[in-house]
Amino acid sequence: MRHEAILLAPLCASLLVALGCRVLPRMLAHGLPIAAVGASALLSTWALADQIGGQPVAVKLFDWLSLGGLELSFGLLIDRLSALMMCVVTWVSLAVHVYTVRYMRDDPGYARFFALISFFTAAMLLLVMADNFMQLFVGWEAVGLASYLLIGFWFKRPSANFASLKAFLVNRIGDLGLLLGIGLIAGAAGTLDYAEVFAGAGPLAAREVMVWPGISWPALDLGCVLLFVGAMGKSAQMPLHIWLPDSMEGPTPISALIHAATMVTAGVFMAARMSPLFEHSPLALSMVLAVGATTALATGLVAMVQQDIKRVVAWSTLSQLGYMMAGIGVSAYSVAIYHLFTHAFFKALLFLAAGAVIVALHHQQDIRRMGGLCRRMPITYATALVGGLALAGVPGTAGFFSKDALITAVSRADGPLGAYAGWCLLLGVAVTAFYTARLLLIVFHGEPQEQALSSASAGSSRSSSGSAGPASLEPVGAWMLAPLVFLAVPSLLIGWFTFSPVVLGDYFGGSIVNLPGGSPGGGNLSQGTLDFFVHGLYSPVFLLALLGGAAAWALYIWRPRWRERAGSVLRWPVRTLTLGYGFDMFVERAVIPATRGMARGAAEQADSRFIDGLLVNGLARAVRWGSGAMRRLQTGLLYHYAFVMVTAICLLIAWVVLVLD
Amino acid sequence: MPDSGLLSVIIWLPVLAGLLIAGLARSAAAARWACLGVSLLQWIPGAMLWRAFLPDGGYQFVERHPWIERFNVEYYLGVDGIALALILLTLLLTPAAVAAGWRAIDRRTGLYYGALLIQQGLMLGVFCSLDSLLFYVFWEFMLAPMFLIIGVWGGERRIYATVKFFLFTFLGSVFMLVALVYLYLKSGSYAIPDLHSQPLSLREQQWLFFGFLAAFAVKVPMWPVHTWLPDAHVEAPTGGSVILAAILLKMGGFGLLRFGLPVTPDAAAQFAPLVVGLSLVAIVYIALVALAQRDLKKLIAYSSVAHMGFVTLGMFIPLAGAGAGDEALLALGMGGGMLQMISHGFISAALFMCVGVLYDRAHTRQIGDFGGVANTMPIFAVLLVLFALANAGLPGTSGFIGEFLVILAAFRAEPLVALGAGTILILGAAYSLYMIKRVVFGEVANDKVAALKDLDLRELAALGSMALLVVALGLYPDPLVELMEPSLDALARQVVAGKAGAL
Amino acid sequence: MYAELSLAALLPAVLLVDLAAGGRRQTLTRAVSLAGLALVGWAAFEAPDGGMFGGSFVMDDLARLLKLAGVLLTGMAFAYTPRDLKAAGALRGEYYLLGMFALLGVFVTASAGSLLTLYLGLELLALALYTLVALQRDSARAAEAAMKYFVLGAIGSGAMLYGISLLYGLSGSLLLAEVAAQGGVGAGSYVAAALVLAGVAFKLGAVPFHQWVPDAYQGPPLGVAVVLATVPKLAYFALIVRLMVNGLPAAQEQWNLLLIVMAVASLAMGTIVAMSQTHAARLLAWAAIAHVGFLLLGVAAGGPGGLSAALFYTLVYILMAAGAFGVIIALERQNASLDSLRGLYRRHPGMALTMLLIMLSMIGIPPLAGFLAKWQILMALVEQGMIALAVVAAVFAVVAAYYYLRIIRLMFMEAPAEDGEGRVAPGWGAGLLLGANGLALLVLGIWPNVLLELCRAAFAG
Amino acid sequence: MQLLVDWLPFILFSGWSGMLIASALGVILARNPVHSVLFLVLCFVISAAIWLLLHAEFLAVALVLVYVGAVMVLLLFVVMMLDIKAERMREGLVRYAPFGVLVGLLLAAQLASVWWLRGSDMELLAQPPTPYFSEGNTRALGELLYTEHLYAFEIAGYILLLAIVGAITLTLRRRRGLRVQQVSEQVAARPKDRVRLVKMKAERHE
Amino acid sequence: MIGLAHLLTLSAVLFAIAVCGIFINRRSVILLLMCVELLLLAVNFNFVAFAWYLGDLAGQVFVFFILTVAAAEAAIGLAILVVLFRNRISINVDEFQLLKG
Repeated sequence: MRHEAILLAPLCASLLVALGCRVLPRMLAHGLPIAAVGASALLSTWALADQIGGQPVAVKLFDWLSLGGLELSFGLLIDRLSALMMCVVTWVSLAVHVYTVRYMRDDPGYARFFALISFFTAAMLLLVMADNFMQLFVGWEAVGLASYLLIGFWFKRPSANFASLKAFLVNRIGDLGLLLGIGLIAGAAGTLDYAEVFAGAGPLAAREVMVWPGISWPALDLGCVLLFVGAMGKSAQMPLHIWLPDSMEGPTPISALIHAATMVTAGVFMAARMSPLFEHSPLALSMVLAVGATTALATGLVAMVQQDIKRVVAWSTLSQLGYMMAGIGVSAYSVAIYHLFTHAFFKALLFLAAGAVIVALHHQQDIRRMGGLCRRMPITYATALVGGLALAGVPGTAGFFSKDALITAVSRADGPLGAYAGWCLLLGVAVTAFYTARLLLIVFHGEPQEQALSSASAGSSRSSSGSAGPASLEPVGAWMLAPLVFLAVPSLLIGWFTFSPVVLGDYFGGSIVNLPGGSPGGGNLSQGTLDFFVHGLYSPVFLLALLGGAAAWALYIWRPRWRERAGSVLRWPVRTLTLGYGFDMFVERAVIPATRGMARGAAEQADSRFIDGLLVNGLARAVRWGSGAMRRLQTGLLYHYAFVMVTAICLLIAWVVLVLD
Repeated sequence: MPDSGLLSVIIWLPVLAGLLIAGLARSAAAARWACLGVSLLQWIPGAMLWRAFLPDGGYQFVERHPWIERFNVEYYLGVDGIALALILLTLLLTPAAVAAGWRAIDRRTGLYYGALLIQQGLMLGVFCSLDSLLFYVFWEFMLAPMFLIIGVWGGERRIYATVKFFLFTFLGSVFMLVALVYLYLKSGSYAIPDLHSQPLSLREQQWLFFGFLAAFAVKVPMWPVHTWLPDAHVEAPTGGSVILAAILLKMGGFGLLRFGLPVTPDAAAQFAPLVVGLSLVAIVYIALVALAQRDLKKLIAYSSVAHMGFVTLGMFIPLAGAGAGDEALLALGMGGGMLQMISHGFISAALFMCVGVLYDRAHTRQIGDFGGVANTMPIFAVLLVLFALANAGLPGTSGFIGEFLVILAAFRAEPLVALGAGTILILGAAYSLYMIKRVVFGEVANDKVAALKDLDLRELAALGSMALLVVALGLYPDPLVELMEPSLDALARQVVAGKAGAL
Repeated sequence: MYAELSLAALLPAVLLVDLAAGGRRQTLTRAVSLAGLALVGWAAFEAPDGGMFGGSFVMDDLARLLKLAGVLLTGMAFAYTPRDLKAAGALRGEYYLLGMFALLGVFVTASAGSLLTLYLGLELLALALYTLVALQRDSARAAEAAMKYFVLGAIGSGAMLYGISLLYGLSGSLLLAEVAAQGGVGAGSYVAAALVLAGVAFKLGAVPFHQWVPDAYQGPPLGVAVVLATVPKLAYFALIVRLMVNGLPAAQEQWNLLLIVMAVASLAMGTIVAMSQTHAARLLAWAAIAHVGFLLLGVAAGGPGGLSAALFYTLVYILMAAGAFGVIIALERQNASLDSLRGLYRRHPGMALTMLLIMLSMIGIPPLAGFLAKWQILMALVEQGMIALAVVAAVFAVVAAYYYLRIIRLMFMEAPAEDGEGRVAPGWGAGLLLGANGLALLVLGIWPNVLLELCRAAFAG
Repeated sequence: MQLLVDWLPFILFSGWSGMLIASALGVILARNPVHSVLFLVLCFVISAAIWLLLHAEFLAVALVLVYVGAVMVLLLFVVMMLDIKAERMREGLVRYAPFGVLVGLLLAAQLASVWWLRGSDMELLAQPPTPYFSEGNTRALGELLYTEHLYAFEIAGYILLLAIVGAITLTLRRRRGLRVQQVSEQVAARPKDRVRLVKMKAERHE
Repeated sequence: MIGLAHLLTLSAVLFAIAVCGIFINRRSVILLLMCVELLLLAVNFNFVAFAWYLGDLAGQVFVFFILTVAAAEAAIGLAILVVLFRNRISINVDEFQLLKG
């Protein structure tokens, strides 16, 4: 029952708050979800504790349907992988819940927001705890729904509506892949239950699927590629990444929870979950590696030039997701999941800190109008610094352990693809350090942009104008700072406790499968945590990170003029990056108009004019015209009638005499 | 099973009540309440049917009396799981249709509500008939009340729309009549079970199949004989649209399961690629068409065509391609089609009711006339978003199940077809949510929207219960599937066995 | 013979009553006629089977059924018409008298056993009808219609008579049974068959001998048209059965082909031209041509099945036509344009619902009798392997629905015209009868067994 | 001589047939309708003569008496009463004549061909006529008429009755133009019905 | 000798002339009626000829009735013509065209 409670608590809280969003007092509107998620978090931790050294637990919920030999049901599978994910989800969610109390204080949709994030938590848990593909898909889509509704939370804003629609539709492209992958598995394996499918993975690998009369493909190659397409959508891998930066239109807690810590990592989780299948498909793994590595570097580069505080973090999220995927691509599932784990904390932390800054500056998001906040928001600064260090992978932080392990794992991959991926990730480190440092330096150091601040405050509710000064900073409050601190701790320290069992040890046990002879997992990366840390201090990775950070310091603090020069020299590259390689432009200028044109053509030309106008109504018109024409044969003149009659008689006689006889 | 007479009650009670209401109801309120009362009263025999039904794949509650003795036509009723599911759908949705016209129908209310009830009785008759001529009787007579409902209480171009509707469907069904006559002369009986067991050569089956297809394709409607549907929907009053979309369209799919597949299984298998192709066109092309619509009702109507494409796809894809001959796959596909039909019944009914709600208030259905409805009608907005998402096939709503199963079946039979069908995932979401974006979200667009009032209790009850049904079915379809499964399995066995070999 | 005798006795009686009543009180004439008709109906029902006058008079199930229907339809027509004729200034006792002359013609034809009696019956019927059409003496339209009908009718019966003379010559007897036994194959027989067929087609109004039909329906007052549209069809059905089917079995293959061509042409032309009509009677006339096409297909299919289907079709059709004319008569418009049906539901719901039933039956919507009629024809065709013909017939039935729907549409979906002629009061008698007429279509559709058996029995022997 | 006696009927027949055809053509081609009627009368008379050759004496007499004596006279009467303009009647004759003649010729040829070329299956054509009565034609006919064909005879009676009723119904009428004194109306007349005083505005003369 | 074929041919010629007359006489109803009379004459010829060759008086009986009916028909026809004339003051066929279409 306690396993079901993990899922049901946030779900019920969400329903209650949703139904009572008009009448519930504020206390209950946030109290219920926080309590529920808190309970869920504690229970998850309990489940995790059980799992360490325990056996996976399977809980059957109810039969969904059974038809045509296919039996589908809802059930929970709690093993080490899902327990870890559950903890990540619930704890980050809890932090975000608490944070939201302050962040959304003045919003009219306060209760609605809580209902939605609780719903999201439940949906995410459903996804994570699924014991079959169908339920995975249900959760998959449910988190997509939550994401859609939350990105478009401020439904009055056209940009938010656009972003939510975009997010949903791009995700759906991935979902199509996932659904087809599930279809393939259902067809090939005859079941959608994880345990049965994974148990039959070996025979499955030998099967082929006919995609076109005469053309067959290995079932698992196709299946895993399709599943990965699904992961690409949800985890925003290139080229399906375009929705994630725009999703920043949603409130910041959402960006932290959904678009950084949990939902976007569902693809990585799913790939890890499917490790028994992916292991049989080198083709799919290669694809994962290529896409992941490319995404890691390319999106990181874009983050370097972003001016919106949330977008910087968003692009960085994309980059980190690319890292994780690359890890999957070399079969280092445990490392990828470990990066997911640490990333959840420090990226959520960064987002929440960014949110605090945004609130403090009266919803100003442009970093060019920020600066010198380190003294005025010390706690925020400190926690953001922790997050930044972890993101940059400074040895000792949680991010260091996971990222370094990942890079090491990938660098061991062989072949040209492996080399390419290794270089991408390595360069990515410098890039990461650069944009992280840039962000922190601009926002917290640098020159305070008083003018911007005052103009922002003039627009806000306060009436004081002119020299607003330091006093005009919106107080942030303990509700927001507490989660920051709460997340900063694991961001800084958790690597020390978990690295050894999760990456070096065999924490995941049977929940992740590595075929012998395949690419290496995490097992032989290092002797121990401390050893890894020390090793990290001397590795080129750290050096590159330092280089990146130094470059940012040089360009933004030490010699700002170099920046202008660099900007003019590198105008085109910068412009390309600013545009995000033009993916959005392509969609807006080509895909959408083309679809519209096709739709309009289909609706107005093909359907209305051709089928309905020409065929259907045309036939009717023809008959009516014929009616008029034949009607005129009836002239009303007797001799015409007689003429017709007599002619007909003659014809009849002629017919019988000449033809019949 | 003894002759319980329950099916007769369920068919004739609304017909008689409808006649009485049309003839006697003096005031609008009396007509409304009487109609609602009868449609709710119908739930009692409906519930009895449901409770007493044993899912064993056979026909139950059989009533069999001679009717036209000369031609061996019988008054022969009975239901299997497939029919019962659709009967329950009809019973559930009729009160919603009644509620939908509660205030909008202000002229000749007696006739309207009478026609509505008669319509219900006739539709139930179609589902209950086990004699093909009796089936045809109900099938055709159904046109008359609908013709009046659209034509008398419809919009601007109601007459064009209703005549088109009538002629289109009538044209299709006369071919079925000829096919039935042929079968009668061949087998000496109009009883559907006899037709099922009548051996036929492949050549005969081909012709007969096209006879049936002509009737059912129009009703489904399949591309390219779908153009009556948008017109009929746009012009029909809300209650008419609800009936039309939610139940009337299901007749086509039901007919294919009753006649097209089991009577002419070999021809069905042979022409399955054709039907699959048409279904794919319906799904992809019509979804695109829906994307370009500016009228809410038209959009939903086109989306109906696209979704019904899934029904035909589910029924025929298992017969085509690699999966041909697999009974389980066929049961899966047909089950997917059935679930899609039932779910589409709820969703399209709810969407049309939503449009009705807007139309009652603003007297326009143009998407461009709305915007920011969520500001003034928050509850309505929530429900509309829910239904739109269900229409887009979101898991957890009923819209998902059918599409999911059909895509599973399609992938097993022909992966590329599944890919084509799967585009509905994207396009369906595109047109549903694009509509939502333009209607529900954003700032209040104009004074009209500013003046909108949120749902009243009646509308909330109707839409809310639909929402509950949509979600309940989506989360827990098992009871419904269990109801149908034995019948689907039996049907699948029969179809796969074929009958040309028997000659 | 009972029926003929009683009707023959009734005729002079009515004539005398009408004379005695001074031509003013037609109600008396009408009452006597209706009472007399009841007796005639009873007599027709009671008449025993058998032949008389050396076989030139036969009484069988077919004749009995047709006579009963004839009495019933004549009575209905009499009940529907007076207001209309009165308005047209043509209500005189002769109307009833001529109607009953026509009925006598139907009787004679229905019971005809020889070429001679057949011819005489037809002529009796035709002359009565010519006169009826011209009855409204001060109407140019009526006179024109009568003239056209008369001249064309004379040509038609001349042609048929020429064929009959050849039949006589080839078989050496006037008795139909002998004709059938002796009549052989060969050019002479075929020519005879073709000419006879031309005459039959003219009577029924099949294309290309249809052109008199719309004019003759539209010209006279509706009260005349209703007689024209209903009662004679019974005689013509007897004609085609007795003369063509029973009389020329040897050449059936040949004339059947011609019959099919004419049937399809009628179906097509009647249906299509009816679409663009604006006058109610004229529309019904073109529709009648289409119905005749359907009916002839049943005859062409042949056999007991086809013929009984055709008979059923005939009976149901005249019932529908009588009802449709009855409703239009009840509207009391001088110019029975379709617009006079506008908004009928609001003016008189009962009348509109009756018309609705009739129109649905004409379309062939089950379970109305019109459907059963069409369905049987289709069955007969398919049974003979003429599936393509069945499909063609069915498709034209759909096209035909268009103009029947237009009538329904006018009644239910349009507002009444604003000329203040809103009131419709058919009178309680005619109103009830009309309602019964409409309901009869439904009842016949739901409980068709008796009529089906009667129709089948007529061709059982 | 015997030859002449044998061939006399045929010679007569041939001659009369020619005249018959000629006068039939006259009927349809004559410019004046009165002439047409007269040609028709001639047709009937010649036909009666031919019928005599065929031993149909009663019918020949009846044709002349009934047809020529009654029907044709009626026709003539109507033609003259209706006063038809001869010139107008012939309009279009020339235009349609070729087609009409063509159709007529074809029709005649077809029918004749049946008897001459395709009549092999009709033994009747080859047989000599059968003498069918011993006593008078009229008597035989009468016996037949009042026994076997009594029914038909009665019907014919009703047809004639119908013709009487019909003709009277259609043509009998009270003449509308007739001026009859209506005393009651005269008595009931009131001044204000007869005289109306109208006040008119004086018109300005331009 | 007079063969049956001769007689039938004569009747056929009369029939053809009547038809031809119907074709070419487009103006006058009276002429149409006269053509019909010719038609009936052709029919009568057939009957008389057949009766003679069959040795069966029934043909002559038929002719008797045809004559009777034709008389009745003429009466009615002429009555209609008179009615028409009263209404239209013309019997020119192309002048009555009230009913058409």
